[in-house]
Amino acid sequence: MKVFSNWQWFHRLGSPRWFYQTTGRWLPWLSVATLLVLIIGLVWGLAYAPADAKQGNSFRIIYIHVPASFLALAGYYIMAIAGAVGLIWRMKLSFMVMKAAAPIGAVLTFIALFTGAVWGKPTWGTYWVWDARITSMLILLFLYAGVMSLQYAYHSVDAASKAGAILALVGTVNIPIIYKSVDWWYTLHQPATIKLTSAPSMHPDMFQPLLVMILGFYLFYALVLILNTRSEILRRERKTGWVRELAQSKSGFDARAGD
Amino acid sequence: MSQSPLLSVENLAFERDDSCLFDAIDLTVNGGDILQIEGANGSGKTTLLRLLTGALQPSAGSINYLGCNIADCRYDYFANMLYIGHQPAVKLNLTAEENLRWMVANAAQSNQISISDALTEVGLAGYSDIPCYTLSAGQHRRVALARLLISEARLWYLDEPFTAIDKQGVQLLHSCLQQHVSRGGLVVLSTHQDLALNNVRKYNLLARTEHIA
Amino acid sequence: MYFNNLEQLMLMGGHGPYVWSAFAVTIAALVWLVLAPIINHRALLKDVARDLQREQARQASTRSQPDISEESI
Amino acid sequence: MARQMNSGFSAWLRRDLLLAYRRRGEVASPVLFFVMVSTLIPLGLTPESARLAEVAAGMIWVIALLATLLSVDGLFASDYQDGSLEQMLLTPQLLPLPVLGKITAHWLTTGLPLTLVSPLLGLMLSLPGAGYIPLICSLALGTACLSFLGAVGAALTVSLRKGGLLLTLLVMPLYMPVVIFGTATVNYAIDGFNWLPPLAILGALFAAAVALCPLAVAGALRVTASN
Repeated sequence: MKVFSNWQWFHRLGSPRWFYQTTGRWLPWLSVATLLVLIIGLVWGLAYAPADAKQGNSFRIIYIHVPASFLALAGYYIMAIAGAVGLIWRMKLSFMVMKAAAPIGAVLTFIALFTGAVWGKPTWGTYWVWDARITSMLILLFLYAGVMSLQYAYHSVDAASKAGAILALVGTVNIPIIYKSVDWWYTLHQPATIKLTSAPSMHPDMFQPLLVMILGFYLFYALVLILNTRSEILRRERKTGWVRELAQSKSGFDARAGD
Repeated sequence: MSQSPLLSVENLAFERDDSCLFDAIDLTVNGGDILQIEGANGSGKTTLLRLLTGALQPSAGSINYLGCNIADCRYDYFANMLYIGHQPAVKLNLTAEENLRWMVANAAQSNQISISDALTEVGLAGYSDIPCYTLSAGQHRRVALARLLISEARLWYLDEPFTAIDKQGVQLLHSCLQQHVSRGGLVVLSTHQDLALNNVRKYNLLARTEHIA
Repeated sequence: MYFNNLEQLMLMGGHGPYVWSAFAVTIAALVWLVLAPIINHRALLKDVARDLQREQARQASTRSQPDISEESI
Repeated sequence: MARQMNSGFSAWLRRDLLLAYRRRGEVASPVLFFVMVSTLIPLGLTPESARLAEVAAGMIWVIALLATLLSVDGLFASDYQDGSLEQMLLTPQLLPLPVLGKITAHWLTTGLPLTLVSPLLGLMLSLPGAGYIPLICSLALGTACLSFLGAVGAALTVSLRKGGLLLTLLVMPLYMPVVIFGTATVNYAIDGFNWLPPLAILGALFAAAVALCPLAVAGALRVTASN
């Protein structure tokens, strides 16, 4: 029986192997840069930035809450775009990127929710407050959960990727509607108190660490997306020749020892 | 006959989750041909048929109807095609007549003979106005076969059409195929039984070879 | 530094527990997000390497009989 | 050509309505669910009509949503089992047309009865008088939106064994804007405001759903063919 592991036509544009090797070279630089930027941002925000007049030091949570919220939302769009590219050009690599992006976005959304809740305690006295942003973040978490659980429910991996991509696209169309309607609903019931995460005209000393943290989170997202995609590539391509050679060289076991 | 064949398959390949079911399949089927697809279970007979109907998209290669890729001439191809799968697509709560009326409207084909004549032809004369849940599986099959008599589609794709029908039904199906082919139609079917028809082209999916029965 | 000494940094005027717990959980989540794929990556490579060893062992033991490839479609 | 174009839509609409007519009893189940769950509210909260009036609009809307969600699960399930879904994929017409027919049939057999029964529930939950007309208008439009959005979830989970729970997870976030504006329409009327703006937004959501959901459903059904 002919083993079909290495015919070339299977790898069309953006072959997973090419992605695996090129990103392999980026990883060391990217991880150093991410670590550096995150540490600078954290130290700057925690220790050196002035405290907020009204909220005191608890406002420092903004340095992780806002970047996490940005990345959670941006992550959903990145996932949906990867799914769309996979659907249109039927490219396996972009389906793998989509599958890798889902859990990252979900964890970032959880971080945004958790830090928002902890931040709510000193400012409003309760952990959970139905603030417009936090409610929209909660719905975003459900959207992520939907895409992830749909992908694990299918037997065939191709059908799972296509279904996940369609749901991600439907979600993308709905996110602006959800955000606007939750805002509208929030202002309907609540006179416009301060929004938790609207960046008031912040003092530059407070605002600069926030920008550094946002940059740090974007670098972090790229790093983790690459890591996740690479391991997804290995899982999907474990039967192909190049993965076997890689496994051999990595494990240092010489194939000919068996003869 | 027009210069390009009624149905031509070029270098067709299909992979499911990185395991390749089959590749490099080339076929040319003209009007008047009956092509029987052979192969062990799991060799992809149903998958090939569903690729031909356009329900599945091939990983490589193309399927052409009268020379144009089926993705481009969607309406003409589908209007001239009839597919009967493993299940007869019969709604149990509807009567046989209602089922057929819906199927014909769905396939948008003008019909040759009326629904009731077709039902009497397939031996369901007295059963046409009672709900299908009272009928047997074989009779459900006959409702699906009645579609063959009604439809004017030139391409027939039949997946194991002989399952669950009795001897008389088998003869009826043979005569249908014979008439259809003599009118210049084309049949691609997958079955394990030997067809009692002459010059049936047999195509073995695994060996990719073809021989005349 | 905004705070005069380390002790004030920890207390943060009473908001310390909230701020530090939020940061601790976030950093833990971020570290897990990085570690999970790395561990997964290594485990996959080891698994593929073990597949290879199993195949070689099987081929070595069945050299006399005809080669039955396990990858029948 | 035009005759063929809408024959896909009308063929499937007529067939599904005929199917629903054959099993008339089943049309009553979402309505029964709607009424029964509504009787839970006073038992759970308070029989006192003043407090019930506050929650009446929101409760009726949420329960109508749940009733639609339960019934949307079976939209494609029976067709998938007996093979007629395969035939739907092979119609010469564009796939969104038969899908549109099926969703319209589903709305006529579930959304419309819920809308017609809702004034009765308004009485039971002591909904203020001003709220009845907006309730009927918002439910009529809203349940249609719910049917279209639910169809997307149903198409994505039709080939899965235990798709029901997953369908809820997929579709609930999409339902939230519809509930917000539906309930706001009724509450605006009760508070004496002009209740047309929220209804207009609900109409806009419905228009978007009619335009986009059949495409998503068609894409999702093609995926089930290859599962």
